[in-house]
Amino acid sequence: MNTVFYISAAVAILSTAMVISRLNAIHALLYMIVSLLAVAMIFFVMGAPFIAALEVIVYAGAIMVLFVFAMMMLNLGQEAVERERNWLSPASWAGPVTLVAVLFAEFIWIVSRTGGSLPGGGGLGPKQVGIALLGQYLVGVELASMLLLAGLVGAYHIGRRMPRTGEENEASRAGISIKQ
Amino acid sequence: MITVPIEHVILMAAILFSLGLTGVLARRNVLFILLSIEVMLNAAGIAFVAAGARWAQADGQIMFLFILTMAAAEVAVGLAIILQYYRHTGTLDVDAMGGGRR
Amino acid sequence: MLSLLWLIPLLPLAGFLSIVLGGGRMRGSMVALIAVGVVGLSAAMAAAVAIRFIYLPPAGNSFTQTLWTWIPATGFMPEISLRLDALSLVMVTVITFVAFLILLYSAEFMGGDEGYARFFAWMDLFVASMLVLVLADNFLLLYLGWEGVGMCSFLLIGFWYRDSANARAARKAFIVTRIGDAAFVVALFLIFTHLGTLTIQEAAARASREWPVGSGLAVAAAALMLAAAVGKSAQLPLQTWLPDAMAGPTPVSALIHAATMVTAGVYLIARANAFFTLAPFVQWLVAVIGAVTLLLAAFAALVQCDIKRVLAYSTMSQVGYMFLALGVGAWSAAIFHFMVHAFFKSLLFLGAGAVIMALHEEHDIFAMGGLRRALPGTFWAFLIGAASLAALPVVTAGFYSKDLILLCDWTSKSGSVWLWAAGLAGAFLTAMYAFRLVFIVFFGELRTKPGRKPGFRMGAALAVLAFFSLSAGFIQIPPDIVNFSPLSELLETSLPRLSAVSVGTQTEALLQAVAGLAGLAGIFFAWFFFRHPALVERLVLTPLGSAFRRLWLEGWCFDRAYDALFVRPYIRLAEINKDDCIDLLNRTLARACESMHYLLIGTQNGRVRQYAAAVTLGAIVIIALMVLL
Amino acid sequence: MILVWLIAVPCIGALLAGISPRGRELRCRGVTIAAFAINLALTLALWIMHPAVLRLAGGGAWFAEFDRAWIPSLGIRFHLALDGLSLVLIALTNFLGLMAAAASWRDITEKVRFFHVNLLWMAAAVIGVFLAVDLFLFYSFWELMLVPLYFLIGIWGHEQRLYAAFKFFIFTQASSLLMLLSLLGLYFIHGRATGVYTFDYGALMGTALSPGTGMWLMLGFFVAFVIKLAAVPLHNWLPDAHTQAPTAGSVILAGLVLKVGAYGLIRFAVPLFPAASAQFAPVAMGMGVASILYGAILAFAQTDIKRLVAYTSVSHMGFVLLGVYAGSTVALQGAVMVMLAHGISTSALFILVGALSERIGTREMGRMGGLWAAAPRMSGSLLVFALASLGLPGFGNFVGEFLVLLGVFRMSAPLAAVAAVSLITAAIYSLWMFQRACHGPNSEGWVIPDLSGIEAAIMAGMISVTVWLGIYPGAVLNVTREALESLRPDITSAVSSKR
Repeated sequence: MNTVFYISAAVAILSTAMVISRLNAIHALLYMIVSLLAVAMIFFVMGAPFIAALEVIVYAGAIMVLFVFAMMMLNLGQEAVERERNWLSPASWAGPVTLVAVLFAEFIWIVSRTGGSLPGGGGLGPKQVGIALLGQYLVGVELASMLLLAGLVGAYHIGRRMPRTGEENEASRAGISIKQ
Repeated sequence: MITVPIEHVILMAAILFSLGLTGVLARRNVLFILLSIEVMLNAAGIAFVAAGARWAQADGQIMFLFILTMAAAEVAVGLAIILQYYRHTGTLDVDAMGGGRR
Repeated sequence: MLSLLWLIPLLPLAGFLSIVLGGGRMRGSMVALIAVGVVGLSAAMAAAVAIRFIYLPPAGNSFTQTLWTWIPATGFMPEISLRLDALSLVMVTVITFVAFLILLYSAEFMGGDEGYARFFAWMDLFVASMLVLVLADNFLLLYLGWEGVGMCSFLLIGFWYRDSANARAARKAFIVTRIGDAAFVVALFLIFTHLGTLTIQEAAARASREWPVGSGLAVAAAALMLAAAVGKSAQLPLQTWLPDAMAGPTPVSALIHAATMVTAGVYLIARANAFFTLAPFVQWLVAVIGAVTLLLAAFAALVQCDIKRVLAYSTMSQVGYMFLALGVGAWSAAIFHFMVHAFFKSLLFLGAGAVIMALHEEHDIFAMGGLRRALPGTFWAFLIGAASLAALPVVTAGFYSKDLILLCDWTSKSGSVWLWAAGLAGAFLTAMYAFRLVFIVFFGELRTKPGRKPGFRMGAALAVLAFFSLSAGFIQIPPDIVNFSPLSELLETSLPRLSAVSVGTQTEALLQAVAGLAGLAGIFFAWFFFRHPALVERLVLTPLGSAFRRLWLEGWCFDRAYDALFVRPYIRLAEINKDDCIDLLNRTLARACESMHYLLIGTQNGRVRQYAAAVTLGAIVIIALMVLL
Repeated sequence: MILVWLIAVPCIGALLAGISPRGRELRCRGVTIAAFAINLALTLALWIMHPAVLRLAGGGAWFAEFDRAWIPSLGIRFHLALDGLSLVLIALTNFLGLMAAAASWRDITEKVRFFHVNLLWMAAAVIGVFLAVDLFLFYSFWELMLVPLYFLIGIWGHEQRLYAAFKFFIFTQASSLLMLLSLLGLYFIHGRATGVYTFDYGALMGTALSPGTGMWLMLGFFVAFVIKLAAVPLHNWLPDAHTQAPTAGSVILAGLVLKVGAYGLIRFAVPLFPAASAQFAPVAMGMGVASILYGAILAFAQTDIKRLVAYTSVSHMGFVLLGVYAGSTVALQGAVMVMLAHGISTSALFILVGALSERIGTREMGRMGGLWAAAPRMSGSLLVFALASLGLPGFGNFVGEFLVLLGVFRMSAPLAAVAAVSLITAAIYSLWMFQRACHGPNSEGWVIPDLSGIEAAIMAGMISVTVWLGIYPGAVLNVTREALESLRPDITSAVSSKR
């Protein structure tokens, strides 16, 4: 079992590294899905099958599809890849990488001081999670639902085409007429 | 179930988190930044679930649920903004955003 | 009768209130009727009280009337209470009587002035305050009257407020006397803290019991009170306000700056005589201040050209005489001179007022002249006043009072021949400047044609005052002439008797003769110089002469010195610090914050990635702190 | 219960004023005036019957009390209590509120409703401050006071109003945070020592503190109160705020806000930390004297007449500081008298100066002059209050200042003597102000209307009160005696033992 964890971890890390270094957004997205599936595997082996399922359904399924839709609407072509190549010069990522390296070193320092290992055993099934969720965390659930509602309304509101002034206005009117 | 030391799980989460952070800081494309944020959220979720598993409590998983909810909302709104932005400016360069302000 | 004492100050106060509240709608004659009427009533009350007091003296020769507890604080309970004894009786009688005459005079003199009602309101308030001052049973109430008269003096000097010079003079008068008042307040603190009471008699009694003669506390208390008296009575070194105070209407100068308020300092020292007796050094200082002031002021009076300024310096000089008397312990002589001075000096001022009115607000004596025939009534009144001021022997009141003071200087145990000599020199100078004024104004050729002549009300006031300027002296005749001295007998029921070395009747007579001769000599010199103006011209043209003339004309240049020493530095300090240097600290702090703000505003550049980097950096720092600490 | 009403009446008034229909300003003003009048009547009724009816059995100097649990878990109670000191200050609050409302009749024409809401809100908070004996409640009212005042200055003020409002806000906010720290410190120390966590004034009074802690906690309170009191060198917010505020705002500031600081010192800073206060007294008194003289000199230096009046407040409040720390009951009584008298006289000066500058359109004294002829009633009132503020006997200010200095003299004669110099400096600035405005030539040819009916009524009321305080201060001293005697810290003994 432990081996599964290490393998999944390696896959997750590698694919995530690919995510952040790809020039083509669709490639990155695919790597991202790989990464999420690997993480779902890790959840599963850690004894959280419910979460693993959600990871696959919601994250890899729904959210990533959202990305795909967005990318389709953006319709990025080859020139976008070229632009990414220009943007991703070593000079531009050297700084962030150093910064993150320092932070990571600090993480390691902290992690090295924690102890204990996972208990093994049967883990926690959906039942326990559900009981806790609708008992102790009921308010949180309500808040989360409100957040989702807000996100829905927000996304709808922001995403719709707004009439603009000047040329943009012209353009948008043209867009509308094309649709018709 | 697995019995690896908890540090390994946390370390893995830390690596993912760092990678995500690197993506946020190094990429100029908003879309990549959004993806990287997802990576970071995911990493945080791993840490939660691992901690929950360590103490055999459901709370870690519930926190992951909340993170998931938040991520969904965030992505929805974030992508809407990106679309709108792109429609207006024709670029996804984050450095061009708000850079005109003083 | 005595229990109606409270009415005496209340009546003028009521007059003040009714004029203030209704004056705008009242006719002038109504205002005058109220204003003069209440003071007249007050004078009548005072007279009635005086008769009752003299013929049926109350127990202990004093009568105290407590109205209410003024300030019921813990351990400090001053009352509003009035005290009538011989001293306050004399003061009250003289004040109400003179005030009545002056108000009567003003009713005509001020006619047609746009501030007619305002004038009478302030005058009535002044009379009320002055009466409170002299009737007060405790120092705090006395202080109330003391400040009240100062305030009225301020208002009346600045009566013709349109001229900034008048406003300036008013301010100066108030502020300079306020310096003395501050000392007075500290004296009150001292007395209450160490004696536990502010009631004058009680405090005096306790002081005499508890403080040894010459003890530090007694000296401090007496010195502080002296400072107060010096301010109010325009003695050195706080005398500078009085000449400028002549900016007020002439009746004001007569009432406030000659007859009553300026003698408040004399009253205070007489009232608090116990403290001065306990501090012989301070008492000696009183005499010295008096002597120096009377000489300096007399010299200054010799060269003034403004008729009212001459009289102002003369007032200073005469109050100096009173101080001289107080300083040698001749309390009742001082009060006697106060009384006589009130009559003749208000007469002189009112006479001067009549002249000024007749000559259309002309103050310069060299523009006057030859008015003897044009204004005969005024001339005689003025002549009588001047004679009394010059202490013309036997017939004038001034002779008797001044002679008594000189005699006391000679005979008192604390007197000295130097003080006497100063007084004598003063007498000579007084006669000289008094008659210089008479000769220049009323003799010679007519220079300006007089207009309005004094009518009945002004004439009556002048006549009555002239009568008293001659006759008031007869209530205190020296023993070597006729042994008749009811005034000092009355006063000695409340003031200590002079401790004198007895000198023979012959010496007394000799001293009188010398004093009389000094006065006559002064008059002669005045006549001589008047007849020989060329001589004066030549004297003035010598370098020394012109220097002294300038010096005296400016009142020994005290003004200039104070200006340079105190006034201008204060104004300068205020100007420098106008924007409050402490605020500079705050403003610097604010500016520092602002520059920080501009520094930080650079980070607010809208670049999301930099924000993220900053967040990361923050996380690094926080975790580093966690790790390290 | 009457105590609750004292706070509730202005609140209800504020509500009614706030919901009065647009364009019906008269009703709004009427409601405000009625609220203040009712409250004033309540207070005066309490004042008149206090000795006979309102003695709380075993309640010390308290006349009335109201005590309910508020946040029990933290030991916070809604505890109001009234003693003589609070009573006279509440009377002052209502009186000045009435005057301020009347004075703004013509002054305020924009956002009338919101203005009156702020006025009443402010009054309610101030009354709450004077009544609260639960320290948390006190702090709540204290903070509540800040907001309406900020609005009053910032919305209806003069040309530099935002600067002034901001400065005022920062000063007072910073100071109240210090107080909050001290308050919490006291709360926890008391709680730890006794196991009872409470904010109750009576309970906290006896807290045993180590000298160092006591001093720091005391300083927290002291700084908060002294900033409100505007003592040198913490006075800088005052001239700006007073100058820029509208007339009613200046009245409230001078009449109430400064008094709140003084009240805090008397009620809290000194009794809660007697030992530290005694130790600190010389410094505080030095600050008092410095304020008196420094304020006076600065007042004289000003050319803006409103700013001049503002600096006189600094000078007068120095007397209060001096009186509170002089350590004798007489001085404390004097301080209270100064508070009341200054509240009346300075407010009146602000109303007059406001009316004057509104008529001629400038506050520069250099452009005034000769106004007596044009406006005798206004000039006469200005004269009265100028004289009152220079400490002329017969006005309340004199009684207060005299008592303060009398008390101080006992402790330190030189200090009292130096403070007495203010008699001269006060005369200088007061007369300067009066004469610049009313005397001299009317060089700019001002023709202005005299006081209107309402203004004349305001002035008549204020003059009679200040004269009444001057010749019969017993009315105040008797009602506050017991309270002040019980509040007096034992500073004298501490100092005299040192000597």
